[in-house]
Parts: sequence; structure tokens; C-alpha cells
Amino acid sequence: MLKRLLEYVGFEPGRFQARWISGSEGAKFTTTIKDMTEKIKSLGPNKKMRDDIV
Amino acid sequence: MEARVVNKGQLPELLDKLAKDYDLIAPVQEETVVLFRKISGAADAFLEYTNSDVSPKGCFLPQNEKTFNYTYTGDSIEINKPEGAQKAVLFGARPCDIKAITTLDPVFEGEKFGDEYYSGKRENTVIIGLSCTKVLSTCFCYAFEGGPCDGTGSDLLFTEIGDKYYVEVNTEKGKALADAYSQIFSSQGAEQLAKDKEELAKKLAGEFVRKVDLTGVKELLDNNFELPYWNGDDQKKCLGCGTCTYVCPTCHCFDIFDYPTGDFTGARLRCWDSCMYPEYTLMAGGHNPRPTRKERVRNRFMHKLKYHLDRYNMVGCVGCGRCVRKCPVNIDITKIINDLKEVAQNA
Amino acid sequence: MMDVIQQLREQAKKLLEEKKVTLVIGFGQGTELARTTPVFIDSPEGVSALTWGPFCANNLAKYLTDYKNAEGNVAVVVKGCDARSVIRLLDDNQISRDKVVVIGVPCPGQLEWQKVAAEVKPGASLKETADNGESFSVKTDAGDYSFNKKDYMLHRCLVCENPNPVISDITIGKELPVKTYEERFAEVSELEQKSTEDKSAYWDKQFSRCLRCYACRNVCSVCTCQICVFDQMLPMWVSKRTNLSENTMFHITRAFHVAGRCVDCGECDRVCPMDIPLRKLNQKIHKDLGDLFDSPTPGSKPGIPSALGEFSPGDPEEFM
Amino acid sequence: MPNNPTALTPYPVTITKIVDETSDVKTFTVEFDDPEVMENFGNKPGQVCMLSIFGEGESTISITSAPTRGKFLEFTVKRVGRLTNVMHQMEVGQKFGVRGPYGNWFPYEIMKGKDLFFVGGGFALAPIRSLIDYALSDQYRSDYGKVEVLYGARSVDDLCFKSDLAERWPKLHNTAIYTTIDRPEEAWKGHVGFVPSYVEEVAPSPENKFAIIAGPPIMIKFTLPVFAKLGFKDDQIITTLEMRMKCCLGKCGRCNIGSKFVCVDGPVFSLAQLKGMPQEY
Repeated sequence: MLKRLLEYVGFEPGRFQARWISGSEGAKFTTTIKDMTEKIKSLGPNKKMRDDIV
Repeated sequence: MEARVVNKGQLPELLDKLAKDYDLIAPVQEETVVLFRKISGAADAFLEYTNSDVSPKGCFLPQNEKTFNYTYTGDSIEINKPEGAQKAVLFGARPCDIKAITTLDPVFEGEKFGDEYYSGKRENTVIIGLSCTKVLSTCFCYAFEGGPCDGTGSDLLFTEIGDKYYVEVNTEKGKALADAYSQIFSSQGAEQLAKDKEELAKKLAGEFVRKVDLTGVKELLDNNFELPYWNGDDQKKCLGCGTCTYVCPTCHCFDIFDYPTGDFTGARLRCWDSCMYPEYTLMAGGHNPRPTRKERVRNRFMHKLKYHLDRYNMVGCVGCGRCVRKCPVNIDITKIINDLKEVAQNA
Repeated sequence: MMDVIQQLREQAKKLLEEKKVTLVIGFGQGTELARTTPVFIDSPEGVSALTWGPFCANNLAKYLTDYKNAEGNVAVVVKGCDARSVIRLLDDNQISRDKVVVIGVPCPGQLEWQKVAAEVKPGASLKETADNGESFSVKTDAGDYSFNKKDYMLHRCLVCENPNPVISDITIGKELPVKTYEERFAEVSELEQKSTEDKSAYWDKQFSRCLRCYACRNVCSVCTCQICVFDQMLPMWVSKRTNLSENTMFHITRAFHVAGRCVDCGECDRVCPMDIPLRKLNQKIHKDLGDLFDSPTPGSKPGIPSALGEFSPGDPEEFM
Repeated sequence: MPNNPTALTPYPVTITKIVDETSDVKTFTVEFDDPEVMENFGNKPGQVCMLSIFGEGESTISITSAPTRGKFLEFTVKRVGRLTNVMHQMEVGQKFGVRGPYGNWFPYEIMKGKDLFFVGGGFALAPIRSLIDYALSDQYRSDYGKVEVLYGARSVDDLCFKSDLAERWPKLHNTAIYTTIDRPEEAWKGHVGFVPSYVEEVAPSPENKFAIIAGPPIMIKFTLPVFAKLGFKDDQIITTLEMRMKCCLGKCGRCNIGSKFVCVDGPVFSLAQLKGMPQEY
């Protein structure tokens, strides 16, 4: 739901991801993080909600 | 008083020039909302409005303002203030909003303390007013000695008459600006237009539908803090949002807090705050002098109708009608004034 | 609608006289012809202040939580959409059923007061209103007007699901057929189709106007937290700065916080002084709730759990 | 006149001493990095300052020290919120910001030639301590008559300014110090009981005397009638108020009681003034 909402207000698909990983699923954790890092790198710097002080 | 004439057709040229020479702040339309923003030319301006949704007070008291940047490491402090105010022109503000700025002046010029941020912008800004051409059902500026064509507080006041603007020069600052653009500000035909403006003012003065009479209200409030009236429907229906205070042209409350940008750096900011919020008066120890909506609603209206008068000899309301229009539950200051007047008469 | 007003006053009077309630929350004539204002009536003599018509936009169920600890019972006048709030508040255990008397009034739609005010002679006073199916007639002392529903109604009324109160102890007036003027999620679908950049630009423009007056939050009938996360000072999650970043944060959080509980009454959208289309955020959530969990509009039936507050093994699991 | 009349900008100060008064109250002694600022500061007893803890914001704290005690300022701070929490973690040598002084001061000119009877409860001895020390200073001691301080706290652990109460003040000429705690405790040989009843016991005569009261609202509420019973007039009773403040310049709006701003018209008010103001504090 949140993912859909974020994409709806203009975040790129994939910028926000949620995964359920158990403590015993080491391999899944590694691949997820790898995928996520690659995805984020390919998206480039975030443009939404950049902090300007005033 | 001196007067000039500007052809309506030349207004875009004037605005474009002003935008080039100054920071030009003028009404713009976004969706259905009219608000004041810095514009880059005549094309952005929207002048066919009756009253903007947000007042131009933000020109002088921005909703967010940085008072300084700091670098703090525990044993060293460095403070950098932002640059001073830029030369600016506020174009197209309505007479009620300009009058509202004159009610803010004594607050920020202060009895003991001034305010460099406010005064800096105030001194560097030329205010060009724009007379109203219509009166809304929520307008009641006449009740506070204002009027749809009243020039109080403005440096120049434009009044639209036919295909021309009649321009009253109210201050030296205004005169200097008019002289600087003398190819646009002519003086031909000003006399006739002066008469036309009188007519227009008279006509508009007859169009107010709200009867607002402050007789006896101040005296009543002077002598009665605990009026049963404040237990009434207004405090029950108030939602405690800050709409009335944020759209109000005379509300000036603010909060000051730090915004860290790194481990050792940050900015101190001053942002609008609203007396309708519960945490507005909440002290760190947990005590809140105005704990419920009743006290907060009372405080807001007492401030408008009594406290501001006591301190600065000016009513804290100019009759722009924004809070009347925008309140989600139709709490209406004119009704409160009239109700209080009735209470005073029956007392 | 004079007969509805008459019956409303009679019923309210009876409730107060028989001491079944100590307070009736209803609509009273506002200070503008086309506006009503909430009235709080505690004596049988006061019932003449009650009114009804196409200018009763407020959701009075909002006030029920103010009186949840009051000694007496409270009666509240609700439209179809407001009744959903009542159900939601009951299901959330915010109010107890035996302390509330619901006076339901089938609703023919509500007009946008600013649009009406722009047409009516300023200062005119209202005499009578009537529902003519596709339009409302509004009689004033300065002449009669007709407003067709399609052009003058609040947007939320154009896609109304429940003209008839879904919960009611006393129903006043005849049941009305469901009538919609456009596809419920038409606007949301249209926006969904746009590119990420366009969506982002659209919302940036909307959110940058926000004054953070919190009217949308405070008017919300299901915003029932004692201390809102946005008011909290220890820690301060969101500061008082009104820049795009914090405004976006506020609006996403607000919308998501009522996800699954928002009854789609559209009050947030109506009260926004800056005309930010807040309901488009909430509707997106409604649409997704329907698509993913087959969940009806919260509050439209008693006892349906919040889709996000309950787990069922059949739930879609995109994140596993 | 304050030396930075327009600015919201604080001056850097360095902490030179920290005294743990109780488990949650500390007194910070600070000196301005620029000695000239201190020269022109001109703080008077009863005035307040805005303390800047960078990253947390500002807070209004009364000056605990009298200007007669030296070229430093003392602030007694109870740990209650965000800012004070951070402050309590600071050490000697660290810096923070101070602007001020703000507000009015105790009417020490009018008080000349009179006896002074101070009543303090808990940590609220802090704001009146500046006047006690002012009146007890070598420079001005002859201007005032007898100086009496009646001070109460919940327990021995909650007593602030212990060295002042037990050593410094009693040794000075023509003073009387009365200390009480709310409930009996082992090893406490002093008076036990609430402040209002102790005032009644001590029974100061109203003649040629000012009573200066500071404490929690509940203590003030029950102490005022005692003074009335003893024959004190409303203008003989002086107190100091507290409100949430942001600018301390009379602009940010929140500290008003009726038309008065506590930050510029207060914090010091006589009971006579308070009676003419709305009961909203």
C-alpha cells in the first residue's frame, strides 16, 4: 500500500522496497541487498523531498 | 496629494520592468487559489481577483525565515546571518492587506526591541496597492475605517477606472518609483480620474452586506474576561486548526527553533505558529496556561478585539473576511463582534 | 426540505425532553446564505436552530469523540457519508454505542458553498431549498435560484456511495437511490497513468502550497490520536517549516495513517484553504484497498475490520 | 538598554562552573567570550535571558546571579525538556549562546529602606536569588533592612542552593533563613511542613516589608492567603511568572496574559497587578 502511495505521489518505482527476510535466510538477504543497491544506483540520486532549509 | 495615470495597456510593460529591477511580488493563481509569489514578469501575475486566499504579509514575515546559520562544536560557536533584504516591490495588494501591514509595524518596530528581519524588508519594499473593484459578501473593511479604495499604508495606490489606472502617490518612496518609470506614469487626465475614483469608492461603500459595529465591544471585554459567551458554540465547534491564523493578514505569531543540517551545523529558523495549536503555550514542565479550545478561541478573539488595541491602539482585524471564508466550521468574527455587542447592551 | 427540517426539530425536541440525550449536534444556519455551521443544542427550546438542506457539508461525527466521556448521551445528525464515520468510530472503540443516538438523514448531495455564493446576490437570506432530482432550487428573499447538481455539488457527492445513512437510530426523510455522476476512481486512474516525473511534478505543485494549518487533520473524523505525531515535540518528527520536503512528508503520513480507516467523507479536501486535492491521496488508498484486499469503503458496513489492521492468509504478499 | 536591541542573535558564552543542586537541577556559571558584552549587559535582578543550545533551540531562563556578584551570569536549570536535557550533559569549558537581558526586574528602587521577606519553593528560588544577593551585596546592603528567606522543598535532596542557605547567607548581617522540607526525613533536624503553614508560623509582620514569592503554582495559591491574613497589602507582595516564550521581544505572541506580554511587561508582577489581569497563567 505504502509503495503504491509513494509511487502515486511521484517516487520512482523501486525506490522504496519492503522484503520479509527471516534471520535464517542469509542468502536471500544478500541477494535482496545486492538487487536493491543496483536498482538504486540505476535510479540515480533521489529527486523527491530534497531538503532545502527554508 | 500627487496623482498619476497609467494606461492599462502599459501595465505588462511596467510589471516586466519592475521584475527586472526589483524582486517583484504579485498575486498569482494556482488552481483556484490566489496567493503572492515572486514573479518574473507580467505573464505570471493574476490581477482579476477580489481577495487573495493568503495575504501578502509573508513579504515581510515569511512563513519560513532563516535568522542565521550556526556552526557549533561544543567549544566553538560561529554564527552567520543571511544577507540583508533585497530591493522589492509588492504589487497588487488589496487595501485591507496593506492596512494589515500597518498593524504589524508597531509589533515588529517594537516598544523596546526592533526586528531587523522585518524592518529590513519593510524598508526595502515599495508597496503598490490595488483598489478593489468588487465587494465580497464576507468583506467588512469599512468597520475598521478602511475601504475598498483606501490608500492607508501604501506607497502607490492603483485604482482601475475604465482602461486606465488612477495612481495615488502616497509617499516619497512611491513618488521615487513613479518618477523612475516616468514614461509609464503620466499625469494627464488625473483630475477627471480622481473624481471617478471618488464615485467608485462611494459606490463600493454601499455594497457591503455585513453589518459590523464595534460599539461597546472593547469596553465589555475590558471589564469581563470570564464571559459566559466564551463557553458557547464557537469553542465547541472549533476544530483547533490553524487556518484562521495562517490566512489572517494581522496574525504575527511565530516559533523559533533550530534545524540541524549536520553534526555541527544548522540553522535557526523562524516559522509561523498558531495560537490555536495546543502546544503553542505548553511549557516544558507540562503546564499549559491555555489548556482547552475555550481559552484558545477566547485568546484569539480577545487579541484581535482588545489586546492589540490596548498595546498598539489599533484593532487587530482589518475586515478582509478570510477567516470567515476559510473556517471549516464557519466561526465568524463578525458574528462574534455582533454577539458581544448584544451582550454589552444587555448587561 | 421543510418537512425534513420540521421532523428533525421534533425528533430532537423529543430526545431532549425525554432526557434520552443531553446534547444534539446538528446543522444550523451559518453566517453566509450557502453555509451551515455546527450547532450544539442542550435544551428543547433550542431545536429551532436546527436546519437541513444542500449546505450541510460538515461531518458532525467528528465531534462525537469530544463527548465520549461526557455524562449524558449525545445525538448527532448525519448524512450517509458521515454515518460511515460513526461506524468507524464504533469499530475503533472510540465511542460507545449506547451513548450515541444517530439521527440519519438521507442526503441528496451537498453544494459547494463558494460556487453558490458566487451566483447569489450578496446579503440575501435563505428562505427555502428543495431537491429536484438533478438540481436544487434555492429560494431567497432576493429571488430564486436553481443549481444543477453536476456543476455545483462537492466532488465527493458526484461519486456518492451511501446517500442513505448506513447506521441510524432515527431516520428522517425518504431513502434515496444511489446516483453517481462519474466513475468513482476516474481522477485517480487518470493520475496513475501519468509518468513518474509528471506525477511528481503534479504533487510537488500541490504540496508546495500547503500552509500546514492542519485543518485536514483536525477535521478528520477518524484522526483520533490524543497527541498527533506532527504535534509531538519529543522527538520532533516534523518541524514547523513549510517546505516541499516537510509538506510532502506530512501529506503522505497523514493519508497513510488513516489508510483502512478513512471513510472517504471528503472533509479534508473540502476544508483545505489552499485547495490541495487531498482526497486524491485518500482515494488512491481506497482504490488499492479494493484492488488488493477486495475491501469495501471503511465504515460502509458495521463490523468490517480495517483491511490493514487484519491479516488473512489470502492477502497478497508482494514483499515476501 | 540591552546591547543587542534588534537581534535574535545570541552571544557566545563559556561555562566556567557547574554546580549540581539536586538530581535534576544544575547551576551553570558562564562568562561571555567578549568581555565587552558583559560590560554593557546591565542585567538587573529578576530579568531573564534566552539561552541558545545550538541544535535544540532556545529557552527562557532567569538569571540567578545578582549583577553585584561579578562579571558572570548564573543560570539554574531544571532538566524538564529537550533543551535542558542537552544542557545537563554539558561540561565546564563548553559554550552556548545567550541573548538578553529581557523583561522587567524586581522594583528594588521602591524596596529601598524596607525589610525583604523572600519565599521560595523548590527550584523556584532561582529567580529571586538574584534579588537576595543584590540586597545582600556590600554595595547595597545598607539600602535594605532585614533580609529573610523562607525556603521549602519536597525533601532534603530537592533543596537547591544548599551552600547559600546553610553558609553564605546566614553569616551575613541582619538575615534570617528558614528552611523546611515537606515530609520528615532521617538526619534532617530542621523544620518539616509545607511552605504556607511555615509562613504562618514565622508570621512576618507586614510593616515596612515586601514579600517576594516564587514557587510552583500550588504553593503560591496557598501562600497568598497567608500573607493576606498577616496583613500584607497586594502591592507589598511581588511574584514572578513563567510562560512559554520564543522571542522574548514581545513579538511571537504566546506569553500574553491579557494585553501584557510576560517577556517584556513581566516576569515580575505585584499581586495588585495580577489581580487586574486575566487568570490565565
